[in-house]
Amino acid sequence: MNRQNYMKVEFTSRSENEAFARVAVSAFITQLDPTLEELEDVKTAVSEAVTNAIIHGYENEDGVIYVACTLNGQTASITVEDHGKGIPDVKLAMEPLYTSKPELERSGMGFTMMQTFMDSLDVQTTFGKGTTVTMTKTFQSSPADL
Amino acid sequence: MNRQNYMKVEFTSRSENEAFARVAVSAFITQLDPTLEELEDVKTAVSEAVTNAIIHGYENEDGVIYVACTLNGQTASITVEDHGKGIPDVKLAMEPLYTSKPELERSGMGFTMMQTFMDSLDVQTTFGKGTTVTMTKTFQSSPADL
Amino acid sequence: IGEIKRFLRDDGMIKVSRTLKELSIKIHQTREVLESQLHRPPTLQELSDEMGVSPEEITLALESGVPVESLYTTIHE
Ligand SMILES: Nc1ncnc2c1ncn2[C@@H]1O[C@H](COP(=O)(O)OP(=O)(O)O)[C@@H](O)[C@H]1O
Ligand SMILES: Nc1ncnc2c1ncn2[C@@H]1O[C@H](COP(=O)(O)OP(=O)(O)O)[C@@H](O)[C@H]1O
Ligand SMILES: [Mg+2]
Ligand SMILES: [Mg+2]
Repeated sequence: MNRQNYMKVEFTSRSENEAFARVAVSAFITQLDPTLEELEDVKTAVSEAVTNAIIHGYENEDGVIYVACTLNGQTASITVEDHGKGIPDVKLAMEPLYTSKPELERSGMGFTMMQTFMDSLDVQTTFGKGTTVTMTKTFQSSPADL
Repeated sequence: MNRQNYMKVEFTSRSENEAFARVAVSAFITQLDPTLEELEDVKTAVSEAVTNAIIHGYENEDGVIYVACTLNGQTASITVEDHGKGIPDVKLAMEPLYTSKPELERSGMGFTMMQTFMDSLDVQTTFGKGTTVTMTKTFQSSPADL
Repeated sequence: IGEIKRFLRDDGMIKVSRTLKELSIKIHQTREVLESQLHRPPTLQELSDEMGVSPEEITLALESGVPVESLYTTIHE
């Protein structure tokens, strides 16, 4: 496994596909032999990003969400992309507790969770065109390999 | 869920990604609440098609495999596509026990299994360009829904 | 009716959702056992070796399974 291994998945932006996205990413990163805790962290981050694409990016209309995962050594790089409405002010959007949809009882903690559970978070967005969230996480090597 | 729901996944043609492909399809299809037996059938068929793409299509070189799944009511349509070497004689290739790689102790039963476990099988191929296998299967409705 | 349903299930009608839930309970039990043996959280591969289930299958079961929070009540019911 010297060269990098990747997968990409695209799917209809529906909430019933959120679990699918989580499993797709989890199943792929099993190759890095994570613990269940590490897996939970990644799943939570992916869930938050995919939920954002569904409810904010596409505002619950049918659109397409793209999730990609690249493995490089023990590091996984995950992107979640939508071609939805984009974010007018990213700095504001990333502030803890900020939500543009308080009426939906959103917590405004999605980006904060991605930041907390992953090692890095980058958000690229063009208003009216869509958003790409890139997150990385490095997993401990298997204890058995040490 | 009236409109059709789909997913596509692409990944490096490596044998360590085969289990990933199987689980990605399984995770998507669990939306149709299949029985254990139905899901096993689909997993076997997907495995056979993906293995073929890896060992025959790309002959174990790195290439990209595309797996798509569309849900229409209780019917799943699954395609497995490679841009590898293609099949010179499909009719011969699909015959039970035929294998072009007897030295690898292949059983020559891959296409037969896909045919047996799925409701339909279609193979499109262009020699030198690649192969697309399309399979469909209709799942029983949940007893609770009847 | 309960009898009929049980019969149908045993006769090739077992839903994947049920099997995955059972598997997810077993995963969490195995994890606790391994964690106390190893004095650290087991990796997916270690769980997989112990249970004879592929790591990918484990991730699928975890997703479709019982949420971790409700596990305690499920196991101790
Ligand atoms: N993919 C996206 N497309 C458009 N807007 C987004 C997207 N992701 C996040 N946002 C904006 O950023 C805000 C903060 O996101 P988040 O921290 O997840 O909180 P919440 O989802 O609870 O509102 C959202 O309220 C929304 O305005
Ligand atoms: N994706 C593919 N690309 C090229 N050749 C293929 C592909 N799939 C199948 N074949 C050809 O069809 C033959 C029969 O396939 P199969 O029934 O799965 O048997 P086996 O894989 O055991 O050889 C293979 O031996 C190979 O020559
Ligand atoms: Mg959010
Ligand atoms: Mg074969």
